[in-house]
Amino acid sequence: MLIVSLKLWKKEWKCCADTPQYSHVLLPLKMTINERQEQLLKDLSLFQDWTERYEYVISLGRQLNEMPPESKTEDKLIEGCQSQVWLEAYFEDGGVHYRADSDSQITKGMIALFIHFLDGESPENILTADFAFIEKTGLKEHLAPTRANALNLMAIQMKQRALDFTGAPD
Amino acid sequence: MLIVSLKLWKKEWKCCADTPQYSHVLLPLKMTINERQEQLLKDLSLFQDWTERYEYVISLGRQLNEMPPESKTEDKLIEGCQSQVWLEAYFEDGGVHYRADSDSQITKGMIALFIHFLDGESPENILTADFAFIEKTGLKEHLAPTRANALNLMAIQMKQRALDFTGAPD
Amino acid sequence: MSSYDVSAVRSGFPILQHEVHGKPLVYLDNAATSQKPEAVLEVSRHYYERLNSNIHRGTHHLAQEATAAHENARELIARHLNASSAEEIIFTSGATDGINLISSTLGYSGKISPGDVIAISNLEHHSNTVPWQMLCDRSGAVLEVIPVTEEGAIDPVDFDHLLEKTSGRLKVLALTHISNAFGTILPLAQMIESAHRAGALVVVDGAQAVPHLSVDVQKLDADFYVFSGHKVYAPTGIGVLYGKHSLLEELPPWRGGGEMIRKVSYDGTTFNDLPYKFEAGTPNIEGAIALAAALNFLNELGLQNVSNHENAMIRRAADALTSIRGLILYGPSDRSGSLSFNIDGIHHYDLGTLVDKMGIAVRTGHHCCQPLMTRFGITGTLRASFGCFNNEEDVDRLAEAVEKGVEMLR
Amino acid sequence: MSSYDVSAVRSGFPILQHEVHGKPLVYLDNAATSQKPEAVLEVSRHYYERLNSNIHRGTHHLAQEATAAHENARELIARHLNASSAEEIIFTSGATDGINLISSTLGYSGKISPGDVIAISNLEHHSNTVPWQMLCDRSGAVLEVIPVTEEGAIDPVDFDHLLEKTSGRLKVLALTHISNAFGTILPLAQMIESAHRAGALVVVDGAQAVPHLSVDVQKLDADFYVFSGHKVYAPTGIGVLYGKHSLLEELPPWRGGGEMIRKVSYDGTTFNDLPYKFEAGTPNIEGAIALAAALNFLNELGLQNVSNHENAMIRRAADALTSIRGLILYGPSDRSGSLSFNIDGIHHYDLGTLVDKMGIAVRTGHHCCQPLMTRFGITGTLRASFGCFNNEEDVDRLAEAVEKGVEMLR
Ligand SMILES: Cc1ncc(COP(=O)(O)O)c(C=O)c1O
Ligand SMILES: Cc1ncc(COP(=O)(O)O)c(C=O)c1O
Repeated sequence: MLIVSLKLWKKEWKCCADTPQYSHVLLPLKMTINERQEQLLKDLSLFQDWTERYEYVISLGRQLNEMPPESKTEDKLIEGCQSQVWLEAYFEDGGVHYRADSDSQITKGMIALFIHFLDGESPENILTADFAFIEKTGLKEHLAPTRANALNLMAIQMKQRALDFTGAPD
Repeated sequence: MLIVSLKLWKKEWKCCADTPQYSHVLLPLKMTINERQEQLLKDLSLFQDWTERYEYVISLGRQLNEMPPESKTEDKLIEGCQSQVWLEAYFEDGGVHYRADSDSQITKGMIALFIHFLDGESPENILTADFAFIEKTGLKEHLAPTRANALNLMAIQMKQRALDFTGAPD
Repeated sequence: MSSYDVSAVRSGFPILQHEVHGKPLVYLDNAATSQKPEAVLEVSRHYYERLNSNIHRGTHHLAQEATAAHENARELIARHLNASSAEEIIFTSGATDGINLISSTLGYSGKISPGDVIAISNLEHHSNTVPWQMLCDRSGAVLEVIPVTEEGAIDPVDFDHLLEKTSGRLKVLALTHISNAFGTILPLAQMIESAHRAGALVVVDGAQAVPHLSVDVQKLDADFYVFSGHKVYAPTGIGVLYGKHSLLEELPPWRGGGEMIRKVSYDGTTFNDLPYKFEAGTPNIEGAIALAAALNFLNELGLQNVSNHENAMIRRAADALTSIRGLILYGPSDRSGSLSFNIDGIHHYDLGTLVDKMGIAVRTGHHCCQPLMTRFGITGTLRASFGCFNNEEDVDRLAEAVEKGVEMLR
Repeated sequence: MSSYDVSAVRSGFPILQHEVHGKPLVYLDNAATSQKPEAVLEVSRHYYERLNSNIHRGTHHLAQEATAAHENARELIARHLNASSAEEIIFTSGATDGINLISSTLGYSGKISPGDVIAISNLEHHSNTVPWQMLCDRSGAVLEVIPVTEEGAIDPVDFDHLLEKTSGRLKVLALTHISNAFGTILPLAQMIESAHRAGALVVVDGAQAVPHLSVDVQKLDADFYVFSGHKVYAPTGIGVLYGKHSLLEELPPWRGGGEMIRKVSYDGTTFNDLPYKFEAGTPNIEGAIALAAALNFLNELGLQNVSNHENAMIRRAADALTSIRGLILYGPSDRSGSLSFNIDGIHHYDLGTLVDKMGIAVRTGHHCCQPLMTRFGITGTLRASFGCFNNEEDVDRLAEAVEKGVEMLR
């Protein structure tokens, strides 16, 4: 029947992004966004259970630098989250870079995923990036649905920020 | 469980009395109120089905005189009924007499029952009359519950009117 | 009609499998409230057995599932009414609650001033009358009433006359889509267009329309549209208010509490976005989900099939009753949902009582339309009102019972 | 406790027979909404299968049966709260709706003037905060807040101070009976007495009390008392407002529509008596009947037995958690219903997410008490809240899950 679907209502869930320094520590920069997504899918499939998946996500968050308190200003705060998220983007060396932070470790880990996909890419690449992988990772099943939806919204927020730099010289 | 009971809420049902001239046509006056009630119980037990019971009640109503239109004034109207009911009482020959009318034939028949019990009795007798018979007649089952409850309320209204004449000389 | 298998439909309604007064129930009181199909009862039960949890803001699994189900229900309802987005669908406790939400927030908004006009029709249910009287009382606005013709319909000339008379002052027009007392379908599209030209907002009371018609709020161009779940095969205690996004945005919130806020502090509280701004407190979660299931149920039958079938039953009933001496039928001949009548010289309450004793549930009285009854100089009518499960036998038993009742009373 | 057979109680809850994330559900979110026992689900279903009909004013058999069931429910609820009559019991759609009914009609009544004071406590749920803020906005009254101590309780000295400060101006005191965030039980009887001496009306938010305490509105001398059905084992979409008869009489109606009127005419409409004056439109008939069934269910278990059992579970949980480094417990030690906590350095949302993955439903966040969170300098807590069916295994699995979650996050 109509009952069980993960499609969540949009407005309630304008949730939960956070970003660190750009950190191509984990995935080589030269890969395309798509290739990096494929890589993640492979990585995730290696995990036995949800505990490992969460620990992976938390560890990603740990590897990211904290945002200095003075950067955590109101204008960077994304409202409506269970956790607080600060997100900012800047343009450098022909690519968009993100900085973000969160008081939640899991949220922080999740935004780290996105950073790995997007950091340093051109605004155009970011804006056209296909996030269908979110559906494919199985992360949605293994994250709480609010979190899963937060992934979508984080993606939207990051594209939003990239919009400011379209047409910038690379 | 708690569901099926005929006990109805009081306020909604302040219903449905009507009275004609006093008409001891049907039951001899010398019987006490209780005896007349017993008689009714016997009469009702003779009927085969609800149709006959209803026809009996309707026929009682038919035998009562109509109230003249000019007597049907606002102050005699009992509010809150599906049917309109006018009720008045007067004191004569040492007893309380009722006049009533209704635009509903069934209501009219029901009030005719009460008239037969009460008409001509002293205020004291009326006020102390035991209407437990209402429960016993089976009329409640064979009348719609609103009607059944209306019986209670009619009784109350008639006692109410009799109150005015307590202490009157007989 | 050939494609409509009414006996299959009947078998989906548990209550029809039981007897009343020792006879199979003939339920012809659908305009008061509809019976519930197994398909809906099952969804309610499934909700409580598998999903029940308070929605929004919950991290845990059940809370997420329940939230998803609730918001899916909202989307389904939005699609059913062709709203432009699910944010335009506000859950209420019923049609009455929805109308009061609009009348009260219009009152608080300061948009209604002394001398302004609020217009309704003489066909309106008390629920689409009293809230406007109360708003007039509070704001100093004036209530104007579009008269009904002898046939129980609205004459466009009368409406034009009202528009002229109230020119520049008409702020709100509140109209029923279908009259619950007489089954009259109002020519809403034209009336709404004229009202908009006159600068008025239009509130439509769709309580009797949603069970019988496919409603397209955008095509109608209604500003607000309300209905009740319990009249459309869903449980009691749930209803819907549709409102145009921009208009809902302009109105202040009504009830305050959880859910409808963004941030509460003693220095100042900010309110949530639509639709939550108007949904304070824990909603009727199960009701919303079951309402969506009920609309699904109707859509699976096909609303057009259902209304074709119902209309055939209503015509059959009207035909069968005309043989009774003294029959007075109310409303136009293309009535929908309800058939209202009286028998000359017989009180509707008496006849209704006897008809009920024969196992036929019809409604007697003023149908919460006292001003309409007053207009016709009556205190009430008998009303048989139809649903997707009524069949020819129901109609025939109704006609038979009415005849027999009339006999007893004559 | 020996007499309380929790495993028998559990077997009456269908949802507990199912798994979440492949594990038996540990449901510790009862303060958000309770699960429903078969005894209640069965009554709802029975209503729709045997009785369903619109109530009041119907002549026919089903209408009468449904009316009787609905009004019996009202009487049972009146007895449960020890109201002096069933006319003091108004059905609402929930606690939030009930508080708004009072705050809105007080607003319309003209009893609240600029400069008057409305007082709440710092423990209040948004639903007992925002309606009063809105009333202040509309009336020019001033909102005053009774502070809470570090322990999450109210110091009588603070309350006395507030009474002094607002002397002669205090019109309304709105207090929760039990804090949903911290489980604090308020010393209502004394506070109500003082407030009455100061000339104020007292509105009690009993949403968290009715599931756990035997409430006697006359003994408390509360002027108004509200609660929600869905938190006390009944369906969503139903609630109760108790009000003293004379006070309810004085207030104007709120929603207009069917049921709440005596007579509607365009010349003037008169309103119905209590309780109907405040019940416009078709009520949540099934909800009311199921709510009475839920209170029956609780009474059969014995409210005192239930709360003894729950309190033992809460103490067990508090004890089990204290072994975790950095545990911060909120609220006094004699808390009722809810146990709220944080772990130093760990975000409640993170911990809640992990705990949920282990099949434990607890709530994280501000629990609709942002001002209270602000007072404690936090954005939220984890809250485990208990019902009649929670057992020692639930508590042990909670403690285990929290420990494991903390490990993962450290
Ligand atoms: C103390 C308290 N008051 C009021 C409410 C609001 O109840 P509802 O959302 O059922 O209207 C709640 C429930 O969240 C509560 O815990
Ligand atoms: C036309 C119309 N409007 C409004 C209502 C009120 O609906 P509810 O009582 O469900 O709020 C009804 C139902 O009685 C109705 O028929």
